[in-house]
Amino acid sequence: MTLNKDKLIDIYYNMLRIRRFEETVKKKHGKQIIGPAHLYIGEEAVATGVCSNLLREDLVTSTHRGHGHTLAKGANLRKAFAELYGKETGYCKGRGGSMHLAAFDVGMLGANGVVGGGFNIATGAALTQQILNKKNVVVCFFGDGASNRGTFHEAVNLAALWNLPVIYVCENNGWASTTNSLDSTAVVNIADRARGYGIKGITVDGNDVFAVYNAAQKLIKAARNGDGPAILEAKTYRIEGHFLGDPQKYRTASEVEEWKLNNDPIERFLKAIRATGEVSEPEIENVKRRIEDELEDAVQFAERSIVPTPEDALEDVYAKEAAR
Amino acid sequence: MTLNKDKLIDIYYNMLRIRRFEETVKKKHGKQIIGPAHLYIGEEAVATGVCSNLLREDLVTSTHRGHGHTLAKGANLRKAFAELYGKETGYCKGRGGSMHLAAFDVGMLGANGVVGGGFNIATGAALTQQILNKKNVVVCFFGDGASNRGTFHEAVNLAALWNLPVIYVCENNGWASTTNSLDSTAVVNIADRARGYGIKGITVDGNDVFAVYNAAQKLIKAARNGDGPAILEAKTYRIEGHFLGDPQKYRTASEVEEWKLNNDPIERFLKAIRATGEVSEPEIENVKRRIEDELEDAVQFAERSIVPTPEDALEDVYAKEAAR
Amino acid sequence: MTKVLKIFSDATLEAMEEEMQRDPSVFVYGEDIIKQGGIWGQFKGLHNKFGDRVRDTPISETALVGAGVGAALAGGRPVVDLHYADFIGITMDEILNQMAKAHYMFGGQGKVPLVLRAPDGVFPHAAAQHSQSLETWFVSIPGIKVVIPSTPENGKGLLKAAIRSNNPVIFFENKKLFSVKGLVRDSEVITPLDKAEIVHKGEALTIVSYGYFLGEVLKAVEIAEKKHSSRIEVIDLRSINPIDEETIIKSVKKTGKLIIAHEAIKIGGVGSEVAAIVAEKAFDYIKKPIIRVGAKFSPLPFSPQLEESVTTSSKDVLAAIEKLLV
Amino acid sequence: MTKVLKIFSDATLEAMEEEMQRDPSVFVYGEDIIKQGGIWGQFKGLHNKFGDRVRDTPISETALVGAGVGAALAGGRPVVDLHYADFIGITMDEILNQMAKAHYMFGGQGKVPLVLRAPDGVFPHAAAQHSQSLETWFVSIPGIKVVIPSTPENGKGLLKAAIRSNNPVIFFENKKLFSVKGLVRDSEVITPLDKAEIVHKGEALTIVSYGYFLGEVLKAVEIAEKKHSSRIEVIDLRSINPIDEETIIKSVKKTGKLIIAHEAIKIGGVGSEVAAIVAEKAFDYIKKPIIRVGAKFSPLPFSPQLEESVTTSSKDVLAAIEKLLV
Ligand SMILES: Cc1ncc(C[n+]2csc(CCOP(=O)(O)OP(=O)(O)O)c2C)c(N)n1
Ligand SMILES: Cc1ncc(C[n+]2csc(CCOP(=O)(O)OP(=O)(O)O)c2C)c(N)n1
Ligand SMILES: [Mg+2]
Ligand SMILES: [Mg+2]
Repeated sequence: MTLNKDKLIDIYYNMLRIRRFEETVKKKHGKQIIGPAHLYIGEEAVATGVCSNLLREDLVTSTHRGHGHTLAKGANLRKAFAELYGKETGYCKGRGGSMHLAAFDVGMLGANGVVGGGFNIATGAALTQQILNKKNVVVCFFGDGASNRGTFHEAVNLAALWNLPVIYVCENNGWASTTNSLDSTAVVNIADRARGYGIKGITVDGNDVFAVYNAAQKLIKAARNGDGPAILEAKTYRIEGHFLGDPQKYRTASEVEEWKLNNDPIERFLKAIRATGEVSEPEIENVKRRIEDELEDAVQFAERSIVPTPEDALEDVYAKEAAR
Repeated sequence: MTLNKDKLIDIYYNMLRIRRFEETVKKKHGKQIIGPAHLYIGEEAVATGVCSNLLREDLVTSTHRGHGHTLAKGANLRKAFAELYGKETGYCKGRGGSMHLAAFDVGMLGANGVVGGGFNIATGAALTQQILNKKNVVVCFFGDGASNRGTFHEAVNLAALWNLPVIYVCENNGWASTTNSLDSTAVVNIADRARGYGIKGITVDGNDVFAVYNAAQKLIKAARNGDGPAILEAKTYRIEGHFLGDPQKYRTASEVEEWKLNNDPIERFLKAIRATGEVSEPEIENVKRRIEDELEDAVQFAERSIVPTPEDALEDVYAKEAAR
Repeated sequence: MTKVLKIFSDATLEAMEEEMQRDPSVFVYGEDIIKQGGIWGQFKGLHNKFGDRVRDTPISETALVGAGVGAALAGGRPVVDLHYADFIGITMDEILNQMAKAHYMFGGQGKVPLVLRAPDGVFPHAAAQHSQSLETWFVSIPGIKVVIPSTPENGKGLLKAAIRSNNPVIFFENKKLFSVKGLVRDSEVITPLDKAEIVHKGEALTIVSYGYFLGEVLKAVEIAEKKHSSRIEVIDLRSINPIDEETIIKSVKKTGKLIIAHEAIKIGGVGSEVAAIVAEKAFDYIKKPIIRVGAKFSPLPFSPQLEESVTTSSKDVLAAIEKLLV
Repeated sequence: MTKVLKIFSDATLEAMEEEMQRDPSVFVYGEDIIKQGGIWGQFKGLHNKFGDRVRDTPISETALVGAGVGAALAGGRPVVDLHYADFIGITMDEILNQMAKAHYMFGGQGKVPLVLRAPDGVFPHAAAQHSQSLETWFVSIPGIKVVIPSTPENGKGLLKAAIRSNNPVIFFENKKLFSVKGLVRDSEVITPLDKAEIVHKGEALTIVSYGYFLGEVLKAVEIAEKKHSSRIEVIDLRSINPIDEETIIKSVKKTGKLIIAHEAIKIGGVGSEVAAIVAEKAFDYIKKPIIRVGAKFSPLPFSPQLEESVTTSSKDVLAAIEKLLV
């Protein structure tokens, strides 16, 4: 690991910010926050490790489990919270909610309620970069379950064929809702599917943020240099239920405990940086405090924001036509 | 090649029967036969090599280029011709025509106007074999172009996961309509995609009927024994245009000539069996005569058959409901 | 005839069990149906009873429907669970070009006895991609039958009839219906696939509806009948492909007034087809404009305040009744 | 204003060229559009002029439409050719859940200026999977615009307007239309995306139609007008999402009689929506049953004799006129 201190602090900040965001969502859920919510707890190293390599102009597409991607890409916490609260001040003016969170101001092109819905969108976004001669890279996050959608195949083939600057990042968290990855996917390492498209496929420990960071760095750099797409698979684990309220009959409590206790990506990161002493304890504490302040501010912002006006419900069904 | 004489004659009969059928279609097209017709000339070794390993109860799904598969599976020439003529005596009572030719009496579950439409149908047919404890195998023919449909991915993954008795046979004829295989498919050997599903993938010379036969035999046997699906890719070439009437602006005449003169699957077969003397010239001549007789009879049958009654057009929109 | 109170989810589970018991060629697969017995418990315990004939699948909707067609053509009787009907678009080509046409294109050589269970309708606060009623697309597709149960009893009866049918049947079951209670006959229940039912007799006005929304209609009718002391006829379509024209026309010839009400978006909805049928075939009997009630023309927003303003309910039905009963 | 005689295919090619010239963010891709310039020559020479902005694609329809959405969200203006609209079902989820909703779900953050060119209608003797008119599915989808040209001129004008629109537009162009000739204005042609056009003025009766089938309607009208010496008003919808209610209602208020005619299947067709609008909003002006003309409820058979019996034509329009003009 050859990251400088600022980068390390940044990574810690991003991982913990996601974790604390999700914990807050969990606390508020069923009360101020309603509707389906899929939490990212335990998977923070993936979004963080990948997005730490992206520029603001770079783009990402997300999944139904989109909070982590949104924050890692640098989204504003106020607007993110307000959206989950269904408020007019939210990123989507309360039209989207958790499953359709998007933050175009930082290049996050949207969570998606359709599993596998992001493959083609990311591919198209990369196509626009190519057509318009831009240097931006697109990252497409997807789950192990999503890897079995036909959209995966069509998108990756097209991107490979046209050499598009897009990295498909598989968050293989072992489960797709109640279904184990091995019961739905006829291959152990999803990144191995890259061979069917003549592109690179790399599988890494997704709870080791350094491993994710390094692999992503290599692939993103290559894509930016015109070397085309790749698949990066990060093996991780979903600590919470599939959605808030999931009875989780499909797995044992001990399976979850094992990951929680011995493989928490944030704890692993802390252990690693503490071992080298690169970041001091006060600096760590400082990050925590910053996040708590940011959170409290955001929650308050969301709570005192106004709800959308029912009469405006049909606004934005169509975009305004400019005289062009 | 360890095939006995009967089998060799059988193979010759099947390849030539397809060839002569197609030549007849070409002759009649625009006159007695109308509508889109995609000919199989030059690819006879694929359907023949594969179907020679199938039992009557085994099933196949086909493509828009379905005459060859239909005949190789043993379809009745009269009913096949009558269908292309749009007659009531045709396999589909004139409802289907070339693109929807089907011969359920010999397990041919239908040509398909939707490219890639057969993947899932074949997979489902194989599922029924497994659920009902039958020993039949299903073969799914598909083109290089079709290999880029999402249906390919979903079907093969499902078949691999459930260990279904289905062989996906790719007829890689280098072209999908006007588009070269290498301009649409991000991998050179489509069978290599098998790795993404943990199953076997074999690429063979599709104009060498022995190579096709042997590879198919192995895979079909394995599938019948419960060893699951596989992909067999046969590299071949489409001698005729994509459809009858194709201006063929996308390829050179010399490319076609080269294949026609030096790589005709029927000529190659004849050369091989003549070299060993296994089949005598009179036996070869006998096959030719049988086919000409069969053809003439079938054409006459088609020509004197009646056209469907317009009043019956809505028949078969729904199947009759039996009291069950 | 005894009747027992059951929730819709359990009634359809009985249908599955009875038909799987009766016919070994019936089997079912879908996403996440084993471990939690389906999102609404509609497959609870089925895997224990029937083992491999009940399967979890990958997230591969085109494969689920397409393989269903192949399985049916090869002699099976698959029941395919779509998880959410919101994603039925993924499978539209399989439905339109394979499932609906195979029997016809092949001149009757094969048949496609496939049932597609498709939970639809608003899932509160789940926003635009999980709250849709798309049944109108299927009115215009020849070769399929499309039913929409409204009660536990006809849910069971329609599902059993669908499984026994020799034709492909789409079974749209509203997400909010699974927990609805109703009396279900204890003996065999088979509900015909192509018949509407008059669920409430009347003379003043005809309301055509179907599915979960029928409950909203009946609520409005109760209030209106009291207020106007007149009787309103309510027809439960049950099938939208085919639509039972005879029952509708007979009713409007009697009442002379028509409302069609559904949870789906009003524009281009099933109500349009019903209105058009009546405007064509019973025009001379109609005394007032035909009113359609349905959701506004918008994707469903997340925020509850917006959600309520876009969706429709008994209030809108009542307003329509008021217009016609003045 | 000079006008030049052109075939539809060439007129739309001009639209492509002009818009690609005008705006470097416009690009186009589809199956087999480079080498033969598209099935009907509608992309002839475009690759030579614009190079990499004109691309052949794999046979991957979901990717084509889905990538179009992503390309548009990222600032591009893609025109996606669907090859045959018969396969639009493959892309229905991309259309419904991404293309139509992205702008709304994200609270207006992104827009989707995507044009989907979708050649539809009967392709003679190509049978059930290559001869469909599926436009009715798109009437009920909020967030998209859907236009259907009927002449070379409005083909060009609607395509240009579609490319300039900030909303996703589906452009259904009938396969038989590509070779149809018509006069096209020599100067800039822009046709509004949401306006119907009265193409023939009259008082005796209103006929609403659109697309290639408008030609069949005009044929019937010519015969009927001579015979009955009365004038028939013909409205070309041009857009089916939204439907220009105002123009229709104004016309039927004048004529009191309405026929809706299209090549698509009658049941559940666009005609149903138009009939329902009129039965709701102009009921008191209508003097006779509203008649819909469309294809029979069947997949298209291959055999020419059957094909003719299932499809509809000017003869059916004429029969409907006869019913209303007696
Ligand atoms: C096309 C589609 N099918 C099914 C669903 C229902 N569903 C939502 S999330 C999910 C599991 C997704 O698993 P995975 O891709 O591994 O992502 P994870 O939840 O593990 O992050 C399913 C089946 C859906 N939303 N979309
Ligand atoms: C889903 C779909 N997309 C496009 C088409 C149009 N089309 C018909 S055949 C064909 C090429 C198919 O190529 P391939 O699969 O290689 O088969 P081949 O014609 O070479 O036998 C295309 C694009 C179609 N019929 N279906
Ligand atoms: Mg997962
Ligand atoms: Mg090919």
